[in-house]
Formats: sequence, C-alpha cells, structure tokens
Amino acid sequence: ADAPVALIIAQGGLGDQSYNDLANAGFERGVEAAGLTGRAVESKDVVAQASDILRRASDAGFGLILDLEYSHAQPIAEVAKDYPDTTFAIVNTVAEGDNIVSALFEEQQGSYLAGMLAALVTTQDSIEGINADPIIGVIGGSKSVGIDKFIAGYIQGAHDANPEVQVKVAYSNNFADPSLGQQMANAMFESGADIVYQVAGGTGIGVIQAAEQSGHFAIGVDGDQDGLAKGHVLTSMIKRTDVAVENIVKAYADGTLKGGSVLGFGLAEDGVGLSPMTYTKDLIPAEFLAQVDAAKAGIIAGDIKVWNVVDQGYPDWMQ
Amino acid sequence: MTQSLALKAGEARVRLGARGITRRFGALTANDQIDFSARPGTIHAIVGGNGAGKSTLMRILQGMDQPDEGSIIVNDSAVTLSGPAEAFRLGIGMVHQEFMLVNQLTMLENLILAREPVSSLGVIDRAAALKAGQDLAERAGVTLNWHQRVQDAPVHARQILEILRLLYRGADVLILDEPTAVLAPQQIRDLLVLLQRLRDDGRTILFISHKLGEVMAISDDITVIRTGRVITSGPADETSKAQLAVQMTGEMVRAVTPRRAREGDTVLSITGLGLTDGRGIRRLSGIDLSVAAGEIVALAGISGNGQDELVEAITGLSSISEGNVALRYHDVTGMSLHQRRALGLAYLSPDRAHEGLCLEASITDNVIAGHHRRAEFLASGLLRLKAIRAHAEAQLDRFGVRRDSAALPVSSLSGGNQQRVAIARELDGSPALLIACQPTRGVDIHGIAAIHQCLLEYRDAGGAVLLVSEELEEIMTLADRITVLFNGAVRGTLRRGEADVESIGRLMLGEDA
Amino acid sequence: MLDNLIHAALIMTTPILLAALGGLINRTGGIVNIGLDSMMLFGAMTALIVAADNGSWLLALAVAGGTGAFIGGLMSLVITRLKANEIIVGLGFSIVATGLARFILKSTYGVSGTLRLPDVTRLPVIDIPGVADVPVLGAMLSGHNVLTWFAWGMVPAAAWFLVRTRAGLRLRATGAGEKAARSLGLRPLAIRDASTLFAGFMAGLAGAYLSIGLVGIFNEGITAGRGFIALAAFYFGRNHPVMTALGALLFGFFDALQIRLQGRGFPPELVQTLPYVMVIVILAMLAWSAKKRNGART
Amino acid sequence: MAMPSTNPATYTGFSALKLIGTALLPFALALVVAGVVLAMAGHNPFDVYRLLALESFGSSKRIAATMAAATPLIFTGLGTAVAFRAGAFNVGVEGCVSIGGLAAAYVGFTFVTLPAALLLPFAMLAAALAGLAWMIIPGLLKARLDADEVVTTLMMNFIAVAIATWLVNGPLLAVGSANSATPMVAEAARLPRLMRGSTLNAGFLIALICVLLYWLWGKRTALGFETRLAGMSPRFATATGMNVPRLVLKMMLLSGALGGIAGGTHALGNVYRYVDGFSPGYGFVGIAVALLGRGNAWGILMAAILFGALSTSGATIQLFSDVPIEIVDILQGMVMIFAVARFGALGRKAA
Ligand SMILES: Nc1ncnc2c1ncn2[C@@H]1O[C@H](COP(=O)(O)OP(=O)(O)OP(=O)(O)O)[C@@H](O)[C@H]1O
Ligand SMILES: Nc1ncnc2c1ncn2[C@@H]1O[C@H](COP(=O)(O)OP(=O)(O)OP(=O)(O)O)[C@@H](O)[C@H]1O
Ligand SMILES: [Mg+2]
Ligand SMILES: [Mg+2]
Repeated sequence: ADAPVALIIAQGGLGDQSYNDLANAGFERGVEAAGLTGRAVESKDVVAQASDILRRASDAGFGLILDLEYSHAQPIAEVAKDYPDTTFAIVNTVAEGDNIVSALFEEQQGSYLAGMLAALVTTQDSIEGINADPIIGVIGGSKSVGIDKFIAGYIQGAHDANPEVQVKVAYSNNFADPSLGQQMANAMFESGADIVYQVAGGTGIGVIQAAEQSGHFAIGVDGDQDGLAKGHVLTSMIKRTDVAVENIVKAYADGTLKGGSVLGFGLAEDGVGLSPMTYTKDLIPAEFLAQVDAAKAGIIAGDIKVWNVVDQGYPDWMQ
Repeated sequence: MTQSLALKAGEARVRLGARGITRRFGALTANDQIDFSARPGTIHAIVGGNGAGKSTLMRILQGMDQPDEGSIIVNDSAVTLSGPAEAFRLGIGMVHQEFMLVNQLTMLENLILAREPVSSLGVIDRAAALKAGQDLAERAGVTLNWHQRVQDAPVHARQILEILRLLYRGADVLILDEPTAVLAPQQIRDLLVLLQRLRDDGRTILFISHKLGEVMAISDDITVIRTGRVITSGPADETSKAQLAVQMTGEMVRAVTPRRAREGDTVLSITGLGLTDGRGIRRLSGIDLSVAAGEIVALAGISGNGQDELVEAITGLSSISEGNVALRYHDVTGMSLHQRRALGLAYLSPDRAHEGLCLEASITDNVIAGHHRRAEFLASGLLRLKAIRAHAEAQLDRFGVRRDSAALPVSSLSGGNQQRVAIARELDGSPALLIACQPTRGVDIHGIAAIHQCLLEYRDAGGAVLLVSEELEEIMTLADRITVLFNGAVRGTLRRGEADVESIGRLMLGEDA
Repeated sequence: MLDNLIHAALIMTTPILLAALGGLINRTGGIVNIGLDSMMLFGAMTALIVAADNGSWLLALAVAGGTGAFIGGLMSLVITRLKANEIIVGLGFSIVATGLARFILKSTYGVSGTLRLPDVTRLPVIDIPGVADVPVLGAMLSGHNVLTWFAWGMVPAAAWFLVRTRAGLRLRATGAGEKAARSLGLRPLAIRDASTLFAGFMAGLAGAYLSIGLVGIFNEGITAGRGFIALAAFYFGRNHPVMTALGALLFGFFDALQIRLQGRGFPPELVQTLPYVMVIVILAMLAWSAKKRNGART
Repeated sequence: MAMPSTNPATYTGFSALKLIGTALLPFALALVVAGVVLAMAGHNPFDVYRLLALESFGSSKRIAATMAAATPLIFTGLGTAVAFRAGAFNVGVEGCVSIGGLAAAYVGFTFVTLPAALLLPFAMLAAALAGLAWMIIPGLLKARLDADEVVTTLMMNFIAVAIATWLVNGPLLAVGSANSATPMVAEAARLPRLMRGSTLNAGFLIALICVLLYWLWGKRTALGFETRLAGMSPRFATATGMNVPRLVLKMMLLSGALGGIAGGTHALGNVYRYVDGFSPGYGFVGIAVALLGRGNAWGILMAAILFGALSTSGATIQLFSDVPIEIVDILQGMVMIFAVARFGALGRKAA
C-alpha cells in the first residue's frame, strides 16, 4: 500500500522521553524505509478528540492509522467499522475489529529481569555506590495499572532473586517534573536504597540525575538510557515501541499487515529486554548476568510466569 | 520654590483664573464660558447649586481635566495644564470632594508620598518626615496622629491631612472642593481659622461650599455659578447671604414650614443597648431611645461619640453586646438588615461613595436597589425593566436629580445630585422608620430645603425619622426631640422649644444642658 | 531522617519562594502576575544554555533573571499600556511560553522535550564546616546553594524595601491607590512595569535554580506549575514577605514530607494532596482568627 | 477579594457586535505575530491559516467537531463568569469538571438497569451536585471568613485531580484496563449524538440553553441584579438589604454546579467514562473564555467556539502539514493576549 500513514501521539505528547518519543522515532524510520508519507498528530485534548481525529484521517485517505493513546480502544473500534478500507493499529491495548491491529508489550517480563539484577547487585557493597542493605526502589509516574504492570514484574523478579530484598515503591503522579523525580530518588537513597528503577518519563530523568549526583544507581526505562549517566544507570528496561511501530508500518507498506491480529512483544519477540549495559557490565559480577539470562530463558520457555497486573489484577504481595 | 512663587504671586494681579472655559459631557454643558479671577493672598469662594459645575471647573484648574474651550490664567498669563503635576509646578494644589488619599498607608506616608525626604540610596528619613509633619501641624495649629492608617483616621483628620500635604508640597494656591461638607460644627470653625491663617501667610485659596454662612464669614471675593455659567463675581462685602441664595438657585428658597407633629405609636424602641468591640473597647453603653410614628428624633453629638455605632446597631450592620432593638414591636435584635428592611426600616448612609451608592452602577440601578423584588417589578420571576425604568425616572424627577441619562453610572452625577439619588431610593415605598444620616451633606440650599421638605412630609404622613446630623441648624429646624450622645451614652434629651444651640452644644461637650 | 526532611523541604521551597517574592512585589504594585511560570520556564532554559557553553554560573543567573525580566516587561506593557486583562495575558504568556520553549528546543537543538548539555556549571553549594554535621542546624544552614541563601535573604530585604524605602512606599501607593498616586504626579504605570520586571527577574532565577541548581538539565515540564504554586504562596501571605515565605515553606515542607510518607500504607495520590490541604486549613484558621479580631462588622 | 481585573463593572452592557468589533483587530494582530513565528519556522503562514480555517469550519463534519470541542468550554466559561459577577475570583471550576465527570460516569456505569429516561437525568444531576459540593468549602470560606478564594480554589483543583486519579485506579477501576479508567457508561446514560460520525452531542444544546439562561439571569432576574451589585460594591449591596455572603456562596456553588455539568456532559456525551486526561484544563480555558467574553453571554459563547476551533483544527492540520502543535499553542496564546489588549488605550493618556 502507498496511501499515507498517520501516528496519533498519546497523552504526554512528544518530548516525554519515553513512550511517545520512542514510537515516533520508529514511525519515522518506518515511513522513511517504506518511502511513504507519514504524519504524527499531537492533540492537547487527545482523549476527547479520538474519533474526530481518527475519522478525519480516514476521510482524508490515510491508509494506516497508528494510535498510541490507550484510551482510544473503544473509539477506534467504533470508527474502524465505518472505514473498512482503512487499517488501524493501536498499541498497549487490544481493540476488536478485523481492520484493527493491536500490539501488546510484556513489560512485566523485562521488568522482572531488571528487578532480579537489582536485587542481586544491591548487596554487593564491593561495588562503589552499593551498600550491603538489601534495599532497592522503584518510582512510577502514576499510580495506575499500566505502570504497576512494570512495578509488579520488578518486585517479583527481585524477590525471586533474593526474598530478603525490600523494594521501596513511590509514585510521582507527574511524568514531566525532573526535580520531583530527583527529590524522590534522593529520599530513597537516604533510606538505604542504592538502585532505583524509574518508570516515570521526564520525571525519571531526575531519578537518573539523582543517581549520578549521589553516586548510586538508577535503572532506565523504554529506551536505552544507560548513556544518560554513564556508569550510574545499572541497566535500562528497553521496551521496543519503536521496533513495533516500525514493523507495523513496514508490514503495511508491503501488504503483509493482517487486520484483526494481536502482535505480542515480549522477551521472546525481543519486544522487551535489558539494555546491553555498555557502561556497567564490567562492574556486575558475571554470575549475576548469567542468572538473569537464565531467568530470561525460563520466562521464554514458560517455566517462569511473570505476574501481569493488567490481565490478572493485583497480586496479594502488592497492595 | 514656595519663595519664588510667593514673590511672583505678590506681583501678579490674578494668581489663578479662567477665561471662557467650557466643558461638555455629551449633551450636558457642565462649564459654559466661565470667567473669574482669584487675587493673590485672598480667599475666593465659588458657590453654586448641585451640578452647577464647580467641581468640574476646579478639576480643570488643577489640570485633572482639559477644557473644551477657553484658557486658564496663572499669574496674569494664559497657560495650558497637561496634568496635576504641571499645575503643581505652578503652585496650584487641590483637595477633592473625594479624598485623594491612599487608605492603606499611614497619615505620615500619605503626607510625604512623592516628596519623600530620603537619605542616601533612597531610604526614607523617617525622622525628617515626622518633623516636617509636626512642624506643619504646629504652624496650622492642629494635632494629628501621624502613624495612624488613613482608613482608621476620622474624616476631619483626613481633610486636614489633604491640606497640610498641599502645603508640604509647596502649593500656595489651594483649591478646596466642599471641605466643610463632611465636618462637624466646631471642626468647621477650626478649619475656617486654619484657612484664614493660610490666607494671611499670603496663600490664595479657592473655596467651594454650599454653606453661605461660612462663605460670607471668610471669603474676600465670591463667584456664583449656576448651571455652568457665572452669574456674578465680586467682593464679598458687596453681597449678602440672601442675595447669593437667589443668584444660586434662580428662585427664592421656600422657607421650611414645620407642621405640628402628631405622635403615633412607637416605631423604634431601643433598651439598654451596649456594645463592646472586637478590641474590647466600650463603644456604646446603656442606651435607651425610642422614635414614634410622626416624629423626628435627632441624634446630635460630636462625631466619634457613638453615632455611627448606634446606627449600625439599629440597622443590624453590626451585632451588639447587650440590650435589644425593637421595630414596630418586633424584637429585631440579631435580625439582618434585609429582614429589618422587610419590617419597614430605611437607611440613608452617611458614606455616600461606598455605602449609600454603588458608583459604578447606573443611576437607575441605584434608585431601584432593594426595591427590585417588589411585585410590581417582577413578572413571573423576571424583572420588568420597563416598569423599573419608568419608576426610577419618576423618583429622579420627584427629587429633582439633574442628570444626563439615568443609564449613566451614578458617578457621573455631581455630589449633591448623588445624595438625592440615595434619598430617592430610601424614601421610596413607605418605610415606617427612616434612619437619615447626614441627609444634606454636600447638598445646596435649594436641595437642602427640598430634602427637608421631604423629611417633614414623610413625618407628617406618619413616618418616623431618626436624624443623625452634624448640622445643628438642620437639627433645630427639623427635630421634634433631640438626643445628644457623648462617649457612647445618652447625655440628655431636649424637646423642640426647650432646645437651643447653646444647651445642645453644652451637652455635646459632656456638660449639663 | 529529620535532617533529610528539612534539607529537602528547603530545596523544594527555594524556587517557589523566589517566584513568590517577585509576585508579591508585583502584586503590591497592582498587578497579579499569572505569567510567573512562563518566566520561570525560560529562566530555566537560558540558565542551562549559558551555564553549559560559557561556564559561569553567575552569568547564567544574570541571563536567566534577565530573560525572565524581559518576558515580564513584555507582559507588563501589554497590561499597563494596552489595558489588557492581567489574568488572560498571564495565561496567554504561559501557553505561548510552553509552545515557544518546545519550538526552540526542536529548531535549535533538534531535541524534543528535554535539553541535556555537556559539562553544565552547577550553582555552587555552600557547606559550612562546623555547622554541617550539627543535627538539625546543619540541614537547615549547610549544603544549600547560593540561590537558596539569596531567596531567604530577600525575605527581610523585601519587607525592609516596602516599608523603609522611597521606591517601596511609592510601589505600595501605586497598588493601593492608583488615582491618588497619579494625582500626586507619580507615574503608576511605569512603577508597575518596574515591579513586573522584578517579578520576572525573580521567576527567572527560580527557573535557573531548577535547571542548573537541582537537576542539571532542562525539561519542558521542569517548572511543573510551580509558578502557580508561587501565586498561591503570595496570595496566602497577603503581600507580607514573611507570611509569603511561610506559605512557600508550607508547600516545600509538605512536598518533602509526602515523598517520605509514601509506601506507608496511605494511597500516594492522597498523600500528595497534603501540601494543598494544609494550605487551605491554615488559610481558614488565619481568616477565622482575623474575623474574630475585627469583631462582628459584616 | 476579587482581583481588580475581574471587576464586574467591565461586564455591564457589552453587545455581541461590539465584541466582534473590539476582537477583530487584536485577532488580526495575533495572526500577524504568530505568522512571523511560522515564517521563521519555514511554514507559509497563509497556507497554515487557510488550513486552520478549513479544519475548523470547512465542512459540516469539521464544524461539528469545533462545536463539540467548544461544548465543555461554554460550561466552564459560564461557570467562571457567574462567580466573577459576585466578585469571587473562582479558579476552581477545573476541579469541578473532574469531580462532576467522575460522578456522572459512576452513575452511568453503576445503575445500568435504569431506563434512559431516568439514568441520564440522574447522571447529569449527580455531576451537577458533585461540582456544587466541591465548591462548598471554598464557597463557605470565602463567604463567611473572606478567605482568599484564589488560593483555596486553586488548591481544590489539585486535590480534585488527585482524588479522581485515586478513585479511577482503585475503587472505580475497570477490570482489564491498563490505565486509570472507569468502565464505559451504559448506552442508556449516553447523551444522543447530534450527527452521525461526529462527537457533537446533545451536551452542546444544553450548553446553548445555559448561555440563554445566563443571559436571562444577568439581565432579567432579581438574583442576577443583586449579584451584579454585590460584585461591584458589597457594602452598598449589604446596605440595601442584600445578604452578600449568601449571594457569594450561592454563586460559588452555581459556578461549581456548572463545572460539574461540564464534566457530566463530557463524560456522558463524548468520552463515555472517566479516564486519565479527562479534562486537559477545560476549567482554566474557561477563565480565559469568561474574561475574553467580558462576562457577556454571547461573548462567552463566541470565545468558547474560538478556542474550540483552535483546539480541534490544531490537531487535525497536522495531518496535512508538518506544522507542529506548539505553533498552535503560540497562536492560541497570542490570540488570548491580543484579544484583551485595548489598542485604543494607547492614544489617550490615562486620566
Ligand atoms: N464625568 C462626567 N460625565 C458626565 N457628566 C458629568 C461628569 N462629571 C460631571 N458631570 C456633570 O456635570 C455637571 C456638573 O458637575 P459638577 O460635579 O461640576 O457639579 P458641582 O457644582 O460640583 O455640584 P456639587 O455641588 O453637587 O458637587 C453635573 O450635571 C454632572 O452630572
Ligand atoms: N427586596 C430585596 N432587596 C434586596 N435584596 C434582597 C431582596 N430580597 C432578597 N434579597 C437578597 O437576594 C438573595 C435571595 O435570597 P431571598 O431572600 O430572595 O431568598 P431566596 O428565595 O432563597 O433567594 P433566591 O430567590 O435567590 O433563591 C438574598 O441575598 C437576599 O438577601
Ligand atoms: Mg544495598
Ligand atoms: Mg462638586
């Protein structure tokens, strides 16, 4: 197909240092490669304008409309019925419709590995900036199921690695306030944590800054953030939204995109996973890395079931 | 600065004057070819009825407002004033009918504002400031609490402050717009003395007043303005009160004819009323007072002796500590003003600008406010605007309010006409009791007569009036009984006939009648 | 624990305090500055840029303050000379600023949302040798950067300025009685503009505190509405510097506290409302006592 | 204490025509300034403006989209304006939108067995009451203690959002939902669409009715009359027998109710539930709408439509040009700034 493609940016907009920016990057690569015209659409009122934007794009002859906004699941299903010749795609949730493609990520799986690594490292006080206390932390951008999906996986991974580990959880309720993220991270470091996982977009940047300035460690999210504070980002839980979007665009271009399908992006598909740890792998004892790789294999093989808050609700060990 | 001006003033024949000044507001010509000349070192009175155009002219002479035609004369030569600042450079300063003070600042801060004595790096030299203030006060023979906030200061103190500030800033021409309107008798006496002193120091004073007595008493020259035109202008000793009155109003003022008061049953009765304010100060104590239908009871007293507090207690604007207030045998203690009004109370506030009127609102709104829920103005829950407008116009005509259009903001009216609007509202309907505070403040003799007539007619129709006034003359003319307050307590009550200025004056000073 | 709390509280307070003092002066002069947030935002951005390629934090502060003042000046002129409604203009400036900031990041630095520059000179932190390890006192006095000290120094300074100086008196007069001030030959509009320049300057510094004082990067959300919290602070303080500082401190303290109260059972969203709830409560108590003092006059 | 700028005096007699007149020049200027920015960014301003116009009013669908976007702003504009009239600078309508929306959604997905004839009014009522209730505290504090409403209402906004977020994450969370969102409301609770394939719904009609009622209230009712006077001069209003604290409280509550209705119509007519990002600041834009409209009923309507147009076309023009959203921000801000500037003021010197 060669009709133009559109990408609808989710809440938080471009510049969120995570989801939207990453997806947009993949989108641009995709249209570039396929030689299509692609348009990214931001809206201040994206929730309410769902069907207005979707219909406008369809009427204007866009062939593929990629939607990053979670809350558009229902509107997109409704709109898709009226535009059978247009293909729709939605990320992070499933929408019914035989001209709709859904892409789901198993963030909990990647987070599990991050949690495991953190739990293993946090007692290695031989490493500069690590203390002996089995305390690690995680900061979520909002108290919501979508974020707790990460956090639950992280906690589960940590406990499977070391039942003694205490995981401090906090929420910033703001995805774009680095100073707040920094203060929250500092508060965690003060109380004994030495590794803090950030799932908070722009606020998370402050978490990484705090790790660098206090000589402790952060764990990045979405993209490979290891480079943001070399040697102080233990690893990043990479969520390949960019890859997903890029692939969908390419598949659309060469006509292999099947409506009604649900694409899963877990460890198996390399849709999520840990960063190569360019600046930290030398610090981390090899057996830890091996242990993490083993866990990864276990999850892929299905021996390890990682809790998915979205499908299963909250586990009793997390309330 | 003062020096040189004084010299120039000495040489000049006309210190400040006008030649053919005209100012129009839409259809209305407030000033029409005004000519007059104030000689240096004299007090020049400008008299005229409400809306004659006095304030407008003064605003022009001080550069606050620009004339449409004509020119201003300063030291014998025509000038144009871009603004008050320039007027000041020529030594001309004005005290407005509405004070130009910053209420949140202290008296001293207001005095020095824009002419602050400062030490290095702009720090105010408070000592110098205080000294300057005290010297001025001393020279003027007055005492002021310099550290009081203006909003807490009594009105005559503000008045004096305005004048001292002009002196402080080196003005030698003082324009005073109805300075005595808001003052109590002996405060007026003090002020007149002050003005004469200033004149004898060589200053030139433009003095506006409706009180022909004081005008005759202190002015050297008098200019009479009527409906924007100069009627006569000349030496004071060539005219008389009566003649001025005629010239001002065009017709002879009907002398008020008090009819016999027929006492009806009690409308207002206050028993053992006492008030201790938030700071624990005793404001009122043991006040018993009653007003019957068909009589006018006057509340006399030097301002600050509890009149305001008592009025607020009767109207329900503030709650009281002990005692009760009954309206037509209903105990209204603790009722809201709204409820008391429903029982037939009407209240004419002494503070025209902030309480008696809503200056930003239209004249009609001001006349109708409070009556707007009458059945005749409401049709199925909606206001009947036509009926309201018609009613307002009728009221305005009845009280002779000189206006351009009733849709204009009431602030566009002259001081006296504003007062008439307030009275028109309060005497509307047939209230059982009217609390009339300073009803003729800032009103010309013609208007005064008219207002007095209204009050008497209202009384003779069986209305009850509690008159709070600082005009002894007014009290003598109207009151059937006179109650004098001193230190928040009733000092004595006199009936018409047994009361004379002296006895009342003694009671006001806390002595025996 | 307590030390960390105090230290964090002061850190969270500083940007609010800086902007609030500016807004206070502005409001005393008669303009309610809704645009503080926009001035903060640009202060934060320019500070980072200067601190990165020039390397002098002093210059960075100067430029940040200058930028804030410049935006303030523009806003003031629209309000005083074009008689525009201060609230809308303030909101308008905030909206334009966010757009413009993103726009500049994209067009000049080709980044979206966050600007991170190599070797940014940070604001120097002042550690006081002896005091540093004294329990509470150390947390209060030591380990804060120059702007924190400046901000608290400005509290008495502002109070003194308003009461004791000629400029302060004229400023108060302009705000409280424009007509009177004009009739005395003062130039209220010019005085207002000056006060807005100052407000902009302070807000610019507040922004600089966030970018080169705290995080060391710029992000389009870096102010996180602190300009509006500052607004609440000087309203809270009813134009008294000390009370305003107290208001700012309230926000800072309870913000630092809520971070530490998280993960102790209470739902985080509710814990986060603590600063706002406390402000309402205290405001109500103040109003109540004031009402009692002034007696029953309705 | 109300801010000087909100002095309701500026609200008296302002004909719609006159408003267009005074808004036209500033609007043009805003376009010019934003045009410069556009040009600097390498866009052709005229093309962009043509696009904006087309995307706002170019077709019946686009007009519908514009009106849909304007709907919540009309309510919040009116809500803000009634409080201003009484001299209360209420910036808390934003919070009421969230609370009201949440209440409507709750009723809408909880009492699903009720017939539409009951459920819809019930849900709307819940929204209005929730918004009203949200203003009780600041209303009382303002009316009885004269506590500064700017601070209290601003704080209430933060609290409202926090509480709403908490509720949609815990108690009211839809199962299997990956973000903070309630379940969808029952069909019976939904406001009917006015046009196929558009989000324009009966809420817009309700908004128009409210505009009419607001106009009537201000011009023709005793309460409106009293409110205006009380806003201009509380002392005068009190002296003529009005119960000013009570009026202020009433208007604060009414303001809250309108905010609640804004949320209610938005939840029942457009989003069909409460979800994160439910209100992108409708309440704050409402302040601008009220002030831009000079508190005049028709002025408010037009201002709301203007902002609605910018909001919806600002999004869709990105489908046809690479104009980034921030250009729309800049344009919207400029329009606000210039629309309140009185260029006439430049000439005469302040007297
Ligand atoms: N700004 C204005 N707009 C419209 N009309 C005005 C304005 N100012 C004054 N007027 C009208 O001009 C006339 C003269 O007003 P002015 O205040 O000069 O009278 P005055 O002599 O001072 O009366 P008073 O003794 O009651 O103060 C009045 O009819 C008044 O209504
Ligand atoms: N005749 C009047 N004059 C002035 N104010 C009035 C008058 N009647 C009522 N008010 C004031 O108008 C407001 C409306 O209250 P009212 O006493 O009419 O009871 P209400 O019927 O509950 O009011 P509403 O009709 O607004 O519900 C109150 O502030 C009241 O004090
Ligand atoms: Mg450890
Ligand atoms: Mg006059």
